[in-house]
Amino acid sequence: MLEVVDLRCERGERALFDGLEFKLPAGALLRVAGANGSGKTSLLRILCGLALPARGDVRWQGESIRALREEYHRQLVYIGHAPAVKDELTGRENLAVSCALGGTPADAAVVGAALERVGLDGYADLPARHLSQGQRRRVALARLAACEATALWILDEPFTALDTTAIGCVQEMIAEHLERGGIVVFTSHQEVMGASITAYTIELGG
Amino acid sequence: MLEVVDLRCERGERALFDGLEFKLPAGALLRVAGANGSGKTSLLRILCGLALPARGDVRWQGESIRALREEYHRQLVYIGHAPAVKDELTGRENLAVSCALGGTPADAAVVGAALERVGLDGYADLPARHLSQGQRRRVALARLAACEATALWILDEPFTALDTTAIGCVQEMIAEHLERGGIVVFTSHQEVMGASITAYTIELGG
Amino acid sequence: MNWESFDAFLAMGGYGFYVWGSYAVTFALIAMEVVLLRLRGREIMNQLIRAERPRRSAP
Amino acid sequence: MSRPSEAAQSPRPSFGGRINWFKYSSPQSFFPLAGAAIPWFAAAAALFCVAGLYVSFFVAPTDQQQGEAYRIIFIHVPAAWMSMFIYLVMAFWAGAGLVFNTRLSGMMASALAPTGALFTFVALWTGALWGKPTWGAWWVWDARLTSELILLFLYFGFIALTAAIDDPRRADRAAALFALVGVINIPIIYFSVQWWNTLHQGASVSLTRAPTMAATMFAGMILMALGFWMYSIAAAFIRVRCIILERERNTEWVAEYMREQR
Amino acid sequence: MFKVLRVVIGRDLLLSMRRRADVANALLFFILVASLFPLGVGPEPNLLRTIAPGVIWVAALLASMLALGRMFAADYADGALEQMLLASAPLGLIVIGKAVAHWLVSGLPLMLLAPVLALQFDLPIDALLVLVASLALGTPSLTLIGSIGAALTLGVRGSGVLTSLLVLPLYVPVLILGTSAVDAAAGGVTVQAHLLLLTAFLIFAGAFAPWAAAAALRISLD
Amino acid sequence: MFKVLRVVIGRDLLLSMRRRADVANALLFFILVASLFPLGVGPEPNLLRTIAPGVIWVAALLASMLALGRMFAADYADGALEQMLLASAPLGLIVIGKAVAHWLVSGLPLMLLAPVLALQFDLPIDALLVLVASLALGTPSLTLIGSIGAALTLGVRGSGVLTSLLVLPLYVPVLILGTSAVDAAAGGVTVQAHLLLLTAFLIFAGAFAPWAAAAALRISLD
Ligand code: HEM
Ligand SMILES: Nc1ncnc2c1ncn2[C@@H]1O[C@H](COP(=O)(O)OP(=O)(O)OP(=O)(O)O)[C@@H](O)[C@H]1O
Ligand SMILES: Nc1ncnc2c1ncn2[C@@H]1O[C@H](COP(=O)(O)OP(=O)(O)OP(=O)(O)O)[C@@H](O)[C@H]1O
Ligand SMILES: [Mg+2]
Ligand SMILES: [Mg+2]
Repeated sequence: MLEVVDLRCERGERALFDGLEFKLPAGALLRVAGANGSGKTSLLRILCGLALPARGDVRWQGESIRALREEYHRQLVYIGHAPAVKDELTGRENLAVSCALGGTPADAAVVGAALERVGLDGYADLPARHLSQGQRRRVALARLAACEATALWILDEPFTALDTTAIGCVQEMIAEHLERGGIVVFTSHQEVMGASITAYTIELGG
Repeated sequence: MLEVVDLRCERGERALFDGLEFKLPAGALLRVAGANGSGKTSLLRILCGLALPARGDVRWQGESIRALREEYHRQLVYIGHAPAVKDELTGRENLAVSCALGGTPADAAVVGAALERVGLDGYADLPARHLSQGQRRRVALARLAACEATALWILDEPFTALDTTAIGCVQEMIAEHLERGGIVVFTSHQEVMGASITAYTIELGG
Repeated sequence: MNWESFDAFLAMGGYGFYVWGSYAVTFALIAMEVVLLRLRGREIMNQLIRAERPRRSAP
Repeated sequence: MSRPSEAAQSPRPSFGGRINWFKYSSPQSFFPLAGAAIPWFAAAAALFCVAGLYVSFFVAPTDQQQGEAYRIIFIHVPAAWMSMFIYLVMAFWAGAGLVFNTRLSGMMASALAPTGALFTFVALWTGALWGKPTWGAWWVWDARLTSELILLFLYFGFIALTAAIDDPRRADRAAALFALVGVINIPIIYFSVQWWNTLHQGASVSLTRAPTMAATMFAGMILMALGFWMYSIAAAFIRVRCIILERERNTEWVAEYMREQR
Repeated sequence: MFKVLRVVIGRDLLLSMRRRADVANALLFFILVASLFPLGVGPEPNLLRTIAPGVIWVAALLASMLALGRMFAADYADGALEQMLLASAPLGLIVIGKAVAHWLVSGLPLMLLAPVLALQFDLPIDALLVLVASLALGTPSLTLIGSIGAALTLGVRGSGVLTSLLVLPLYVPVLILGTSAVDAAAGGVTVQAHLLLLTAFLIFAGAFAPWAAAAALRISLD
Repeated sequence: MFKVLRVVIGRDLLLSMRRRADVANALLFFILVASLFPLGVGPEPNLLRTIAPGVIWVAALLASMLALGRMFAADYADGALEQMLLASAPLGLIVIGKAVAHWLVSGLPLMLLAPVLALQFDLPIDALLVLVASLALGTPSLTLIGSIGAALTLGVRGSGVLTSLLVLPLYVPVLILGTSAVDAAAGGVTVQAHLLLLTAFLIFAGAFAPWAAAAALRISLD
């Protein structure tokens, strides 16, 4: 369970949001919406523990994530604006490394299957440098397929730069994850998740 | 009039497209569609003259763009994947510089109006480093408002990272430009231009 | 003929180290280049053969 | 090297008759041609080198001042000549590649570079081994030695640049530009002994004057130089064939060639 | 046309102003190298005086070489360079603008700082003047030549070091001319020939390097 | 836990392997810098022998300082560093891994190459051995200390100058100890004290620098 208590974020001299509170039980999907610059990315980085809030706290299973640290990280997948894909490594190597770093090592079979899942079968052994914008994003997103056991997914605009096939694939992975009892927090400017899944929505800014 | 003759593009060892031909008269809108990695960005870069095609030619008003060079550049606005927004400069400065480089210097009033048009009134004097992803894209797109007189617009995924208000604003600018007799080429994964405007579509890849 | 004996030939009037050092290194380098070229040629041929095999069996 | 920016962009010009040169400027037609020529050049290289070695050791007399140490001249000078000559040829191909946008030119340039670097190193090495007994030092920082060392670094730069860029077409064009920029070093090497007074020997072979050295010495140097020259051509051809195969591995004609090989 | 040149220079100077720390860094590096030497070599005054011109020139060369990384890389990464290729003025002109701005923030301060450092080594006054003159003529050449290397290695893995590899061979003549000018001045010999050669080199580089760099940029961005 | 360490080292070595040019070029840079000094200073052999330890050590220091740029910058730009902050092992451990990999490709080859360069300066054999030993102890310290500076310069907040100033005072003792060890060896004096001090410095740096660098990374990425 992810819980946010009285969260306040300041950027520059403005407060982006204040007194934000929510609780996400297992199997919950949260969409963070809001205009450009309303603080979506800032919120997600606070949820991960990458940024410190001006006030308030983020709790995972009742404990503050600042106390949990690595234990929290092991149950978290964060995919940010920057895809964290190394140009020099192949898709396969990129995925294996990022899984191992995250604490859920994936063997060759899992990695291969994950890349196939996001439609990169033919490109798994190409250095990422030779991939197009959308293909690189797919490499990053393949981690979702490889780390299914990780409880919490935090995704910053996961659908950017993807074509419709890939968007469908990501939607599917999210739906499956929710069924498994996982928690997903994501931002998106479009209503892409379809009506079949009920998502909580936070509208930031205003 | 933008004309493409027998165009072939190779990347690595694969041909992305071959024998591509089209003519765009004044007032035409072309959407380049295709899956991730199908060569949309590559095509746009060739249209601008940034990349050399493996074969074929791009002609503007009947002359090869390689002969026209700066003369062609003066009639062209290209907005690529990378927004070309300098972190250290404010939105205002960024816009003024990019207009001046493009050969259509814009005075303070024009710049201010353009930034207001894309909804950045409050942020015009903030260094771009402090802007969110979508706001930075808006700074880049403000150039469209400032360079209305430029005949040809080439836009690579102009709607990425924008919220719905901003998407509406860009659509409006494109529609106005077409009415003025301008030509617009853009890529997008979504059908965003609405039904009111008929767009030619090229589907790359297969 | 300049040399009285083979030893004199090797000694090079006391400059044997310098003279033979020059010649030996030169021809060793040339030999090395030839060998490296051989290896490179063989490597690419092998790769091509490997790449060809599946293509043959396909149809 | 005037305005390569324009040259780089200009399309391949179509010459009137359109029969001759560009036929052999395609890797596909050059590949068998080079293959056929290699044995001849290799044989010539061996022949000239053997003859040159014979002259250097058994015909040329001992030098009064330097004793036998002078026999290094028979490799030093030909290697120094080749180091500069190969660079010029390489730059020529590079320039041709930029102007005509032919694929083979870039391949030729990158095929020549390692051999050029080798001869540059040999010139430096033999020079150093010669310097110790004659000047009493392995190395001095005089103009000719320094500019020859710069030549070695230019070769390294060329090779490193080609290796660092993965897109072969872009690599060729970038390296070509670099090679052209570096060409100014060649006249500096050649004339350095005239422009600055240095320890190093001036030119003793020139077209305008009669050779000042013994005819046999001159003959030995020429023979060795010819041998190195032929060797360079053979090595460059072998290497360019490798490069062609590596780059065109997915083309139809290479598949055809592989089928013929069986 | 020259409007664009002005815009480019203005823009680059403004950018440097905004990240002053960067500029200061290059200077600091220069000071650092020149001051590390006495530390590494030992404090003997005669020795220091002998090596002073060499050390200061090498420090200047290294500092200006490191600054090269700033010339195009940032603009390349954020797409601004693409826009310059599509600008309404010839690319060579834009390169000139960038080189001028770059020299103003990396070469000029270095040149002004050099005499202070040279004092540390106890160089005589006329040698000081010649040092400044040689740097004034030499550092622009370094920037111009360096622009070619920086342009060629854009987007290449490990570009920083590759740039130095490409550029250093061409820097060497400038270094030799510069130091030998100062040495000559310290020895009381006439230095005109050296400075003339440096000028010739500068003119040559100014005439050709921008166009070569422009061609290199086109190649790198293809 | 140590699995993550192994993964990080493996990953960084693999990355360096893929951009071999980078590693080779760092070495070439070292060679070039060490060869430039004789150019600047002049060819006199005695003078060269005197300044040799200083030159080689300064060249090594510069080369390893420049290589620092590679340590975090690329990972920062493409978001990989964020992922490391969210890794399942303490950040300090990951920094250790990155420092080890970094030293293996930037410090080690440098250390192996130094004797060859020293020959160019005509250093005696025992001085050569001490040179290698001092580099073996000194360069890891440089890498470790440098990692703090590299981490601080990543963010907008860390001013470049400030960090150089912060790192430099810690670099200087290493430089002085290193060169004076070689000088002592060349002069036939015992060098044990110098090398012991270098070792102590290394242990100290190894114990504290990774955690300082980890803290700096957290600040830079906030
Ligand atoms: C590492 C040191 C040396 C280097 C890099 C070097 C470089 C060169 C080069 C580039 C040339 C060809 C230039 C031309 O054809 O005009 C050359 C020619 C020559 N070198 Fe050296 N050299 C070195 C050391 C020596 C030494 C120690 C000697 C003899 C004492 C020597 C004697 C000669 C002679 C006699 C020629 C032929 C000049 C001619 O006849 O044209 N060199 N060297
Ligand atoms: N530098 C390069 N070297 C080799 N191949 C490349 C290079 N850049 C791109 N490619 C290849 O070219 C293809 C097309 O790339 P491009 O960026 O044009 O795709 P795109 O249609 O814009 O895709 P996206 O929708 O993901 O942006 C990709 O498959 C990619 O692998
Ligand atoms: N480093 C910073 N310093 C100061 N202000 C910042 C900084 N980063 C972001 N901001 C400000 O914080 C606000 C929120 O930024 P954030 O990136 O969270 O927006 P977002 O909701 O993700 O927007 P988008 O949809 O455009 O990605 C923006 O208005 C921006 O101006
Ligand atoms: Mg955001
Ligand atoms: Mg694209």
